[in-house]
Amino acid sequence: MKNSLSKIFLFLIFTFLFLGVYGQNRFPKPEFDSGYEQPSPTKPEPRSNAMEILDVFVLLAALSLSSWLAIKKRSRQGILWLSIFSIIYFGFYREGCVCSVGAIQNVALAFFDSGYKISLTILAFFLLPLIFALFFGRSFCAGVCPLGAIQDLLVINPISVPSWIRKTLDFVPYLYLGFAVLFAATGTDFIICRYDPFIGIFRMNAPYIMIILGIAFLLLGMFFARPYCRAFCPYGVLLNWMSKVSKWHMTITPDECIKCKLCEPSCPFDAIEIPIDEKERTEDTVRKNVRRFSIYAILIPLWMLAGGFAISKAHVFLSRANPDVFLAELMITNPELIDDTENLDIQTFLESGKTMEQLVEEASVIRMKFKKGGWFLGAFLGLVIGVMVMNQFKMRKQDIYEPHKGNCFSCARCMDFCPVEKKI
Amino acid sequence: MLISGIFTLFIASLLIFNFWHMKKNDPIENEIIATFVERLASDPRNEEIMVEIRNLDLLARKAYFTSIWQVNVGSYILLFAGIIFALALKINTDLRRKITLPEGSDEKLFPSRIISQRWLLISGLTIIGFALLAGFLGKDQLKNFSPQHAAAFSRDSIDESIEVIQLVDPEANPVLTTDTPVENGQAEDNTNANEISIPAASASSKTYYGIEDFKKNQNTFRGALGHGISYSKNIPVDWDGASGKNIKWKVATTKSGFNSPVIWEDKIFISGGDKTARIVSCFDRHKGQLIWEKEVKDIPGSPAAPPRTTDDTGLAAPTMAVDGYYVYAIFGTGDIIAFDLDGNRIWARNLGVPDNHYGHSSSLIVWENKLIVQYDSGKGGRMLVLYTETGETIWDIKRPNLISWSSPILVDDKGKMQVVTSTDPYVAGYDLETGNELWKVECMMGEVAPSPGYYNGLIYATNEYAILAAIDPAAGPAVVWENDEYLAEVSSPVASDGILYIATSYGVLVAYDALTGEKYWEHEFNNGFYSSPMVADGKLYIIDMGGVMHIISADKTGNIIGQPELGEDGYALPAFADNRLYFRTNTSLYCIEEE
Amino acid sequence: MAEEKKLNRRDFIQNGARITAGVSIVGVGVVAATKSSKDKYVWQIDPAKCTQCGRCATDCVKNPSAVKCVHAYDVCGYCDLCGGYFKPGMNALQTGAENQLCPTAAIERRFIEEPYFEYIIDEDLCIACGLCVKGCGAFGNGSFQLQIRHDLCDNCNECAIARVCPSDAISRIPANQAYIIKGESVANDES
Amino acid sequence: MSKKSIGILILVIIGIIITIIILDFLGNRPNNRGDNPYEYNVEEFKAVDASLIHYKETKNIPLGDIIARGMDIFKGDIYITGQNFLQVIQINGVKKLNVELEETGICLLVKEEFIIVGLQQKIILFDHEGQILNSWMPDKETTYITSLAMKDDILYVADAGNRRVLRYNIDGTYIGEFEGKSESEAGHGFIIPSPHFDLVVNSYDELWVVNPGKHALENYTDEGDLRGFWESSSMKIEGFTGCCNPAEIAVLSNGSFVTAEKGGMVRIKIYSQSGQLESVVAAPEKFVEEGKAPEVKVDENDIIYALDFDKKMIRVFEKK
Repeated sequence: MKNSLSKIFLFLIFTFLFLGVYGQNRFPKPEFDSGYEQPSPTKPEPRSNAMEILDVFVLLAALSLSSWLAIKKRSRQGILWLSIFSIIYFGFYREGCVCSVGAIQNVALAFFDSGYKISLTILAFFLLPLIFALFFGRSFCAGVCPLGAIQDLLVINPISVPSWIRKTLDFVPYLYLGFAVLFAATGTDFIICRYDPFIGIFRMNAPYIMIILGIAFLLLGMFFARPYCRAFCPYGVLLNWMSKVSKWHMTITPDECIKCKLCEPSCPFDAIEIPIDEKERTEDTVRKNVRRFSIYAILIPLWMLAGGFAISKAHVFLSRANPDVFLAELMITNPELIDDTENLDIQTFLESGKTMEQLVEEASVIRMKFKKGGWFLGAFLGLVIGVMVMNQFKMRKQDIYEPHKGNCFSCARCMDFCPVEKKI
Repeated sequence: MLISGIFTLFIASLLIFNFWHMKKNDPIENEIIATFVERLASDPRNEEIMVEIRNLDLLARKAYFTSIWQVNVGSYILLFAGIIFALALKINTDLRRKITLPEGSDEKLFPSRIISQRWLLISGLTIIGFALLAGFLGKDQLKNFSPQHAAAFSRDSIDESIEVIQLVDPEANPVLTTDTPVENGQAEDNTNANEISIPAASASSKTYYGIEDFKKNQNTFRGALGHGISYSKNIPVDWDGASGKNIKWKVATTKSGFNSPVIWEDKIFISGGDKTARIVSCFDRHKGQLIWEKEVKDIPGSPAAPPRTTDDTGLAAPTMAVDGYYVYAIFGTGDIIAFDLDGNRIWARNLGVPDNHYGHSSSLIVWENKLIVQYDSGKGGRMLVLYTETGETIWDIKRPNLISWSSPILVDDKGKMQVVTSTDPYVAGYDLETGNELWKVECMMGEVAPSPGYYNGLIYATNEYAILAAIDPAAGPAVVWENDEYLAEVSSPVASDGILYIATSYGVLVAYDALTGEKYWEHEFNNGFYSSPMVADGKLYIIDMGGVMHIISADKTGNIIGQPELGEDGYALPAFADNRLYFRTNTSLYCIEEE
Repeated sequence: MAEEKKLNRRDFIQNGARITAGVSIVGVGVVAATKSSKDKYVWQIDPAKCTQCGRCATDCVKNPSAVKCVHAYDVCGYCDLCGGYFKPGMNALQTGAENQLCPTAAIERRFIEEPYFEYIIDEDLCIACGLCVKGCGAFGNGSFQLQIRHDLCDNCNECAIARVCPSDAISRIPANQAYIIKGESVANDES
Repeated sequence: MSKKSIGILILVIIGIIITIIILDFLGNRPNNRGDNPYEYNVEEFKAVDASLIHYKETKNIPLGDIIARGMDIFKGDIYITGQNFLQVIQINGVKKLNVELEETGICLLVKEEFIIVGLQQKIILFDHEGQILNSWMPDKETTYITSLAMKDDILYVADAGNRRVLRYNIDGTYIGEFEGKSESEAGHGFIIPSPHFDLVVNSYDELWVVNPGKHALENYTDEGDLRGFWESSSMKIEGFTGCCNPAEIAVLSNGSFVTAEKGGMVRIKIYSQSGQLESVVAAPEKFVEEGKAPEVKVDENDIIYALDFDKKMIRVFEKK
């Protein structure tokens, strides 16, 4: 990654300067008597812009279809076929890139780096699923996202995990999202793309360590359904927010719930909210919970402050993820490495003509960004923890079976289990 | 199902084996070939070895590309097998599954929520704990970096026995220019070419303006001789940008710049610049009309693409100088240019693109026929004096100091002018006529931006991480007193009526006795100071980074007289004139006059 | 009655939240759109900065790498003794394997006329190790150079070799000028 | 499978995932990466036997900001030309003369009566005060002048752009030119893959021209007939390597050649008139890796001056 990514235009200037200096290399060629004609290097074209637009349209169509299948048609079968299509198109054909999940980083970088230009295709991939989630729930996860789809197909023997594990795991995506944005915004790394477990499978080509990662995730997914989506996916966090307030979310039953309990085991993701046992809602618990709720609500700012303080304190440590910072520190702490001719990074730096002062200066700037970013990240994580803890004591009435609007992937499995027919 | 499962496993293990194999079989890593090559080297005519090598090499290459092919085919088969396996598994489990009534979760809602809450708390606290731990363990090694350190990183090991000879331009041999540059004709296209051929060192018949004229006009950075004192009277103390109170006129500037306006009689000058162009503008001081504006271009040696600068320096940071005949401007590109007061270009040249990671910011100062340019850059210290009529070099010295951002001041030493500069690592005085170093004191370090101050024979120099030193050049030179309580980072010291004022980048303004260093008072403000203070009309004027002008009585009491603001960011110094105050912000030039 | 009111209140809150969410998406979209560009960007190596560290061969997600050696014929001196073709200290100026620098024999040496030879890269065999580029740069005119071939490149969101490139030579450039070929770009820039 | 075994399996897999991510992250840090398996290694050829080195570096004159291209030594003064200037520097570093040029000077030749500067496509004569005496341009647009030499009143100009040596009178009249081609096998003409094409006249009034594409030094008559040559092609210290070496030459008073090479191994060596390596002036370790060939000149006392473009200084080598 490094900082170079953003410096397209500067780079053009550099090229120009370079050619100015080495222009002498463009020297009259030999005059050939044998009629030899000089070939010119071939330049295979990159994928055309029109094809990029096609991708956006396919995404739009798949999203619409998925929403329609989940909400109107109520067809698990349809969603299954759509997800197979998505695996083939977005997965194997497009090789998992461009993808909405990774687009978060491009958007973050575009916000923080004035030199970086985000392409409209990536922006569309970032925004469209969110807009659909706002209206129809997470139809993107249902059958459009190739990462979700490949895991969804391999749900073999899902086990139901205790809710405390689930609730705790719910926090991980926030962490992942927070760090992904911090690293992207500081121009350090695109960790979402780097550790995308399935991209190696879609490309059928990757460092073998990454292929093992992908297989590990798939194996895990046989028992703990959709592990990446539920415990890691940073984009899922955004979709979750949008979906929570979605206008027309899918329902388990086409009509009135008769609380037959049949749908309860149908959801491999434990996303069905079951009615609360009214017996548990004694006046005493309600009072207790209200008290706790308010205490934890008051504690939220404290969480934010503590989080911000802690993470910004850790900025020195975190910023070492940045190659420039790492290199600068490495050379300060281990000056003897200069003589290590095998260390390419250091040797290349020494040959680049850049002075150590410049490197340290740049590294300090990046480090400061981490310090500032650390406050935001910590405050964000603190807020998330605070709200999550507080929400444990939310006393919402729940008397029917319905999907949790945030966590439901709209995969439509539960519908098949519902005995109720739609009234005409 | 079982079959497909085993098959998948088999292919997967084959693939992993192949990966491992490929690592080993790298075509050039083949040791057998290497030994053969060695043998060949000792026996270059041996055909047999050659054939052997060629065969082996061919084999190795074949093996390499086959294994790549195997990986590709293997992954397709694996994928296919995986799909079959998944399908088989799916069908298998689906067949076995019967619709059952749920056994009913044994989880109780509220108790389980308490557990969740506990675990969330634990994970939250763990993260905070880890972060704090990392924070306390992580030592910021970047802070350990020092210039001495940097020396270790320069790869040139210099052989002690080699004598290094530095190039010098002797004053005895003024630099000659021949007629050759006229051939390409760019250098002096719209000049008044009549006076150019006067040799630099010879005196001109022109009478130059002196100190009394400079006191009337704020003609350079920080006023006459750069001492930070204005002799104008009746300066406004109250205005308000939002309501327009006491704003006599306001005019938009074409390009931004951090330089301060300079004044000559009825005219006020500013420069500005960005990547696309650099300009010098002249306004009517009374009405605020633009009189002329010239682009700085067509200068031989000027870089096509300006060097990179930071946003808080830019390409037009140095303040111009005006001597009553001409106005001089220098830019971050190394271009230096002179116009007459009507906007005719007199001369221009490029001093070499400065190697400066923020951008060149040392301001110009002028005395009689000499224009002083402090030109320290990443390549080392340099100072030159140009002949004001033609821009030719009178003297040009390389100095053993590091890059700086401070500006030179002039000091009248018993009728002889001295140039005083503050750089890392020393403060030094130079003979304006010859460039000879008269004295120097090593007391500065770091990135020196504050210019020296002067009062009653004492030179004041300061920089953050160094010290505040009062230097008496006549006594040796000697440091008369020093202090390190408050050090300025950018803002320059100013001394007037026996009081020295220092403004820090973290918002402290402090006054000392100029002769003894005894502290009179200090004020702490919310915003820090990059701009320098100036004393005018018995009051100290200084603008902070938030755009608030602090007006403080320039005496031992330090009473705050007013804190007016324009509501716009500005870092430049104000220019003072009788009854008036001129102020430049990022976008506009203001004239302030009390009704 | 009370029940209905409660329901209305819930609806109201839901609507409010939905509008907030919608506005924030649109907001993010609009701000990002101001920083967007219609052009597609692709990764490319700047030959001026490339130091042939060999990581293009080992770190590309493709195997063999999507980076290939490209011959900028404009710069080539058509030498008999080609620093990019022959091993340092080669035995003889012959095409035998013992003399070739390229580990996969991806360079073809073709006689044109005395004393000139043409060198052609077989990209199917090239693994982007950069040996020939280094050799040509050190002992020749530097007409060999590494370039990312866009028919092979997946154009990853984060280029794996850009991340590890020690000289920061890889950056995104507009797709309509997807190659930086020595010699040629001079002509382009000057025109 | 029981719930318990599934649970264990899950934990194992999670362990694998975390290990992989950490391994991958750490494996890519600059202090943790393996060597380049494809390293281009010429170290063994760079090493020079110390007994061969007969010279030591005695003086350095850093040039600072100016970009020099050509140099000559005359009566103890150093004449340099480059980006828009011609300067004369005394050996103690004091500048004697500075003349601005309209373009970059590439090569120069100093004689008793005048200074000749070669721009890319122009030859200018100055007097020792810096006044222009005469100037002229060769006929072709592709001209690229790289070197000048004089014998009696004839000026030889190396035109790398057209692979030819031009002959002029000192007043600028064109006398003739030659490309080194002939019917015989040796006369293959000058092969100049990059703009390095040097020529000298030695103390026996012989004109020697470098044929860099052949790693050869060739001796020509005034009319351009090849009289003799030697070539030495090897990566080892005895020979020249790469596409265009030796890039710069000079002659000692006894007729031996001082040669400078560019590229992967920058080195300065001395060859006898017949092409035998006599000694080494400076080994590759003294220069920047993959640097430009230093311009070499010799003064009356056989002291060797090298204009090192990469380190931007004039380096003086004297016999040990």
